[in-house]
Amino acid sequence: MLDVPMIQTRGFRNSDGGFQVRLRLPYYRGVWTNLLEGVSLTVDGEEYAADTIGWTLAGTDYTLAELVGSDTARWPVDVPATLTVPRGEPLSIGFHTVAAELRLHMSYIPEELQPTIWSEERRLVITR
Amino acid sequence: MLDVPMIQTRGFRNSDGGFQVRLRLPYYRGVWTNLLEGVSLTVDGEEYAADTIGWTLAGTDYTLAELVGSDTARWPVDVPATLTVPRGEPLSIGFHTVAAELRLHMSYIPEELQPTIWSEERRLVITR
Amino acid sequence: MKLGVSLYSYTSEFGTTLTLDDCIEDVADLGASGLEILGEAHVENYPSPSTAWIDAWFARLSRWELTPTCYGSWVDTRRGRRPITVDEAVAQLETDIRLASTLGFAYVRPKLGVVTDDLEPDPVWEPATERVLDLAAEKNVIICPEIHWPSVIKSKVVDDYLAFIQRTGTSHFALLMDTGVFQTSMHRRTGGVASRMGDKGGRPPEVPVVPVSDLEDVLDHVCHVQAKFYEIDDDLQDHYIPWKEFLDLLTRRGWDGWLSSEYEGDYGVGRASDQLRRQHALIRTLSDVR
Amino acid sequence: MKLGVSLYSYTSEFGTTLTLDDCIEDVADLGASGLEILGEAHVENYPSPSTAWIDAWFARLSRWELTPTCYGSWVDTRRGRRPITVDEAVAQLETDIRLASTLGFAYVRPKLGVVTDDLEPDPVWEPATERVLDLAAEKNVIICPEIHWPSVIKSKVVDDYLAFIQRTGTSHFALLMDTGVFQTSMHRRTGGVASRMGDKGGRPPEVPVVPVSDLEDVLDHVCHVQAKFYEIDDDLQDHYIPWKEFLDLLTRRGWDGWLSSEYEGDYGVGRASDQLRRQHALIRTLSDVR
Ligand SMILES: [Mn+2]
Ligand SMILES: [Mn+2]
Repeated sequence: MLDVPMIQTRGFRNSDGGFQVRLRLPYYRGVWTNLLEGVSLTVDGEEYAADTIGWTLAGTDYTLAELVGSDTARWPVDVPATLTVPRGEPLSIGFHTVAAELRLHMSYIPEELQPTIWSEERRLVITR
Repeated sequence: MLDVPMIQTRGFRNSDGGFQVRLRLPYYRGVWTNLLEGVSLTVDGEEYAADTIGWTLAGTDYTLAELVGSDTARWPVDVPATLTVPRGEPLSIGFHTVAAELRLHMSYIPEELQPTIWSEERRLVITR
Repeated sequence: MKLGVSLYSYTSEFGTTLTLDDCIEDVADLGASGLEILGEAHVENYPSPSTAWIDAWFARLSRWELTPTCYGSWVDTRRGRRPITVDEAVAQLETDIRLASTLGFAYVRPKLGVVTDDLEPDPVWEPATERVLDLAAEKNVIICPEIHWPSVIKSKVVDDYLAFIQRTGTSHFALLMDTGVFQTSMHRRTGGVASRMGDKGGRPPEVPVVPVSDLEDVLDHVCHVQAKFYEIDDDLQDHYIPWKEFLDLLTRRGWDGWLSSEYEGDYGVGRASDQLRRQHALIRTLSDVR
Repeated sequence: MKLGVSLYSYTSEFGTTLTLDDCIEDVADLGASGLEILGEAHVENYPSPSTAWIDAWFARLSRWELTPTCYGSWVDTRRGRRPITVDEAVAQLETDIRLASTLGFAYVRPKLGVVTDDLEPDPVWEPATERVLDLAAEKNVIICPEIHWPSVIKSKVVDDYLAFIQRTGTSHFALLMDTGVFQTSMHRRTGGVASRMGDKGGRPPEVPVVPVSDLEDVLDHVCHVQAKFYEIDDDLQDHYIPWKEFLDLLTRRGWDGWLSSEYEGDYGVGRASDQLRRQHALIRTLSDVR
């Protein structure tokens, strides 16, 4: 089962050359990934732009451009996305404030109300 | 998945000759049922004694005496018990206040602190 | 009338506190006999579920004695930020009609992209729908766009749909009525992940209250009702949707389709299950449903 | 020292918001390498799991690179409201030793029933344990009763256990140290289903603070540590368990077993996962663990 928040407790960790954070899709259905506009992150006040963040969906790695360019890739509502963020130094052991903004285009909502933006901030722990 | 409360939302309903309510075991492990002292219920102020209530565990029906007399029956922590309560009239459509007290004997706690008693009250709906 | 539940009701609990099995068990447990799903949410590996998943689907229907009612689909008209073509819309509709039919559904609700601020559907809807009518007939499903707030009944959109039925003579296209259209006041959903619609300062439209009587003229073309609701209070009252008036009209007219509950109230663990039971208790005290 | 987690930590979330898979994934995700379970809680169809379940167990260990550490068992000495016999205690111990060994565990912690207000274990413990020592040797597990609050280290119970080791010369019996013994103040757990211990007005004992230094004399016989904790605050401080003193002692003595986290703080969805991460971050900043 996933966490109720968009930003998942599981998956926040240092990785080779950066860190990772996992999101669930807070929408009511899965989506074709060419409806995505991306996710931007802020960790401890440091911003990471949407187009610098790598995606992993169900074991497959993508860039944001690849997801937006694909006619077949999907982000299911019950499958979390792992975001991989390049960073010079690993995050320190202890608390970090993690904020995420997810932007998704909704065809059935008029253009002037685009995109739908979900935003959330959590305080998560790096253990090592 | 089960509800977090002991008294489950699913399973509260009228049945032949009475009604049913479902409980999860709020303990940290499953138990041999001969550690049970029983469950008493109060619905809208009307009390139902532990020895009048039928049990169903994983599809098998028991009386409380059968559960206490068994050397092999178990109540797993992730399997809810369905309690069947005889009642002359079906419960009316709408809200009902359901209270349960579960009593369980703990061998590793001194006799004078027996049994451990979990108690909970919820307001649940009968739909038909 | 028959009572069902749409799994849309469990949004934010599906996958977090409830599995698909749990949701379906909950629908049966609360006494409903009809089951509605969203293809893109609830079908594992959409649009290509495994045969094992399909077998499990039918095993659940049989175990819980549930009838598949409506399958919600989408025609996303601005994928990749460009307008959809008729061929692409046809392909999406065909995918969902085939999948819905495989899973035993009688109704397919395509949610169409819009092209104007007042929610006019993308004009591809008409040629694309016309091209899949034969498939709908072959698969024995009815395609039913949804009349959903902030759309209203007396509108060009609905007139166009009725003209389409008239012109084609089809019996495989009808209307889905979402009871949110009749809301007498606006509910502001709380809980869940905070969201907003754009950063351009746009606001959802102001919509007049739609009288239930507006339903009279179109009811013969309504094949399915999504019984949208927001909150039933602790006295079993709904202050948003006029259920008595609505149910009395359906009863008087002898309408005999499914009322499929769509809970869209505040988020919170366990809220959907509780609110759905409240709504079904309320509906059963107000009308004679099966 | 190596860091692990006991699935006890997820009590009230296991089966409600987390599956067994989720709990085990969480343990790996937070960076632990050891996995402790409670046989009667986490083994499906205990005491007779299917071979499919056992296969899935080893698949999880392999996928998440986790080592099974300790298997918690119980010898319920007043089942059916009568005292247990030695034969019955032996049968229960054998059941759990065999199952623990099948699942790859190195340690079996039997929780024994008590016969006095000051928690003296039922005297069956000694003859029953003696009778299963050969099985423990054959199955390569160490039986380790738990020193758990309100028991203390300098006590007849611990003296009796050490005398047993001395007398039998066994290498398959040792002590499990629960760090709750060293609590410097009492935590009152909140949330969850309300419970009370009996209606006879009995109260749990008042227990003096146990200095960490009491561990010195028995540490050579401690095979496993349950790193019990109640709350790590928003500054990553624990106001209940003196971790620095405890970890410094283990480090100085070169103790090289598992610290297996047992979260026993307030109930609440998501609390265990968060608190376990806080504790592991704290322990890793205070000591050199693998
Ligand atoms: Mn609807
Ligand atoms: Mn312990």
